[in-house]
Amino acid sequence: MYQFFFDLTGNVIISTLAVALVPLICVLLVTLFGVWLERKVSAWMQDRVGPNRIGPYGIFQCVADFVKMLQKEDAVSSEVDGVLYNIAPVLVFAGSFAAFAVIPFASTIIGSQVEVGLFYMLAASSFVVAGILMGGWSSNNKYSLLGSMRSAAQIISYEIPTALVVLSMVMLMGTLNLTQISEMQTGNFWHWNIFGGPGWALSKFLLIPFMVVGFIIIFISTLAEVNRTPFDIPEAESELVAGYFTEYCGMKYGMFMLAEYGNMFAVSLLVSVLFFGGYQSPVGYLGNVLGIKWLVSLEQFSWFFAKGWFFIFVQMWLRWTLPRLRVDQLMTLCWKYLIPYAVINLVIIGIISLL
Amino acid sequence: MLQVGLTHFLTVSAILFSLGVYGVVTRKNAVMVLMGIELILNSANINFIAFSRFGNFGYSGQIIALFVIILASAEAAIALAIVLNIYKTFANVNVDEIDHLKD
Amino acid sequence: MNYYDIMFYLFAAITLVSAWFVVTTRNVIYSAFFLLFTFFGVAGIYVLLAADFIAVVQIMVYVGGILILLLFGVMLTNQITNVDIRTGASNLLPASIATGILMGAVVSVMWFTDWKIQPTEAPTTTLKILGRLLLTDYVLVFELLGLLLLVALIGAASIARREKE
Amino acid sequence: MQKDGIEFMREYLKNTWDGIYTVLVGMRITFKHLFTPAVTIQYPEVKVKLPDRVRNRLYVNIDDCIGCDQCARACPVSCIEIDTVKSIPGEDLGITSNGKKKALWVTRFDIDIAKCCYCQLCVFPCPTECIYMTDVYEFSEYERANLLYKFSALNQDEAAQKKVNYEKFQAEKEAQKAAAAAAAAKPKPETPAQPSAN
Repeated sequence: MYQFFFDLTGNVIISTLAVALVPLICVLLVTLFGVWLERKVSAWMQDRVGPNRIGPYGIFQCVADFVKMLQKEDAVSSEVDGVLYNIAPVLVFAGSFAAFAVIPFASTIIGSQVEVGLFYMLAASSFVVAGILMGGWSSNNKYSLLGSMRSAAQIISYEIPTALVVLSMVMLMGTLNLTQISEMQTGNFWHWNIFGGPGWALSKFLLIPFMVVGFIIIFISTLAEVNRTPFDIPEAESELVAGYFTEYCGMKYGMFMLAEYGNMFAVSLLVSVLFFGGYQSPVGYLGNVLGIKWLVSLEQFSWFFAKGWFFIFVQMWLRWTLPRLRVDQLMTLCWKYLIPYAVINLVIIGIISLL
Repeated sequence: MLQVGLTHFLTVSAILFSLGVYGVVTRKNAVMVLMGIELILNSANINFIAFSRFGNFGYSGQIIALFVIILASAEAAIALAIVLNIYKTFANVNVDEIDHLKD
Repeated sequence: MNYYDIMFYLFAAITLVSAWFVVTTRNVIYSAFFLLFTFFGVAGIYVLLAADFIAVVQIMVYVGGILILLLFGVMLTNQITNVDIRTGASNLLPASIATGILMGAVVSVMWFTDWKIQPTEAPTTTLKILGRLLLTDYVLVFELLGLLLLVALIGAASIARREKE
Repeated sequence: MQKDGIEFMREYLKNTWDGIYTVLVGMRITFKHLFTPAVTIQYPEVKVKLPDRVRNRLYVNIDDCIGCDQCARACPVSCIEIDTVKSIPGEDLGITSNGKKKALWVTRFDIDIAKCCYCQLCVFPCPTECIYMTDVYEFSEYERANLLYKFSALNQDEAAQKKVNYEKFQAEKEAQKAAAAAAAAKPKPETPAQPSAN
């Protein structure tokens, strides 16, 4: 995509900015639509109607929310630590946005084709942790500080099962490049990794149960990494007001929201790249049949978005199904259940991939 | 001289090293001393990688840098555990006040 | 000056300025957060040295691990809620003279030595090369470091653990 | 008590299975509710039918009001204020719907509905049943002054006019009285003298 813009404009800076704009717009749209969907899904699951005032089905509620957030007064407590308080939301948003640089939205739409893509995505999330700690500490509010400490402890704990599952997938695929991982799962949906990957060898059928286990582990641990219910103790409303962003309002709060939904979308896309073929269509492309090249990219883009939205929907679905975990239950789940299963899964997948 | 070459990377590393030493020497708080040590380790890493890039030694420099990072993480974990223990015993972590071995 | 040089000066500036603040500000928390930018700048320098894997490891381990550990260390060893966490510095003048001399010596060595530069073609990725090296030439060190990490984990946990009443 | 390995493993696997299974059960239940129609009522469009005898906004049928002030006296929060002016004999104020003759001009009948506590105590003493509670419950306002309801049929000028009329009438009456008194007083000293004179 960079090459395309470079050919178009011939300027390094303009084409870099253009490439960076695509994920930025994606994150903004995802946040806008995600806030609306969150409210709608929660309403439907509680037999309510949800926002329905603005536009059909209240779809423009998100625009109204956004406008409201933009024009809100930026009330800052006099006791906050000025510099860090202002940097923190930017850092959190930058961390979640940086992950989008390597996500392939289609075979041609990708910010950067780095070879260490998968690893880079895990690394980018560490900026989020630092930003959360910064925001929690600089707010000078004990609820914020508690929330940020909980959040940091939770994120770095759950990074381990995530990394173990990613490791097992990398071992199987032999690459960290997200585009290559997606390309390997091309064809129909039984080539997806959750169904054992391409080919019809014996190992494909042996892999399926362990792939499912891996998928469940990574889904749970990424859910915890983005602080969603049932793992939302960092921002538990009933205990900590709003956790690390209690003291924030206006657009700074909006940055935290953007980062949260951006993270949700990023981990959904990560899961779909690893297990559900990334941007690959489950049935084949209309563009290939008709011989129109750009239609393939468009289809891939839509399939990828559909998969991402499906996982976001599952996250919301879980939110309204499960109550919040206690801190000890959270750590028990991570260290006593997910990590042992992930290690065993890693070993077994390693053995199978040797076959 | 503005064309970036090996010397520039080495200079950055040298300045970083000196800053790290300065931090280790002047700071009283044990955690701050640790931060100085991290700076020194980073500057060493820049050197390793710069030589591996500009010299013809293959990629051993990067491997050593990787090992240094691993060692740094182990060192940080142990050192912070010790600092925590010191804090429990002395109720402060100023390195110049913790100067007795017993009692 | 091409883009490579501009990026180098940018990252070098980020690294050195934030490192300067790390060692001079009196607030421990500020130091820790400036350390974040130092690590980020160093990672950028690694990228410019065509060490993509090391750069990502740098961010993952330093920012995601060590920095968070340091912050937890700061927050657990200071009563942050009611006492301001400033810290004293000692021997400022002798230290600055000594490190100034040290810096002058080291920088002049770096600057005036006639390095034998044989730049090779920068690879697109060092991933495969590093992986191969780790499991062939350096496999013993690799295994030992794994063991060392395990020992460090257990040791840190047992040192920091509260004694049973 | 130390559990042995097999038992521990069994419990561990059972916990795992329970965890996954119960989550799936919960997810099935919430998924069913995803398609359950909403039970909430869309308030501005659809309204719940109010029961009879609801107590909401007060209304005064000023045509029937005789200005007896009983409602104002019954009000526990003093939200009703009534001023009246007596009519002068020539004026016909009409009669109320239940046949009572009105004798007072009601120059002011203000209800501060912001103060009203909806107790309905003002309704019972009214002899003509002209004050009652309606079922209107949506009467929020942007200005607090708009919640002061003025029911008097007379505007300020008319009320002032009535007052002036009454005062004039009163003054006339006073004058008449004074004249009559004067007329009566004038012969008075003579009265005892008259018989004596006569």
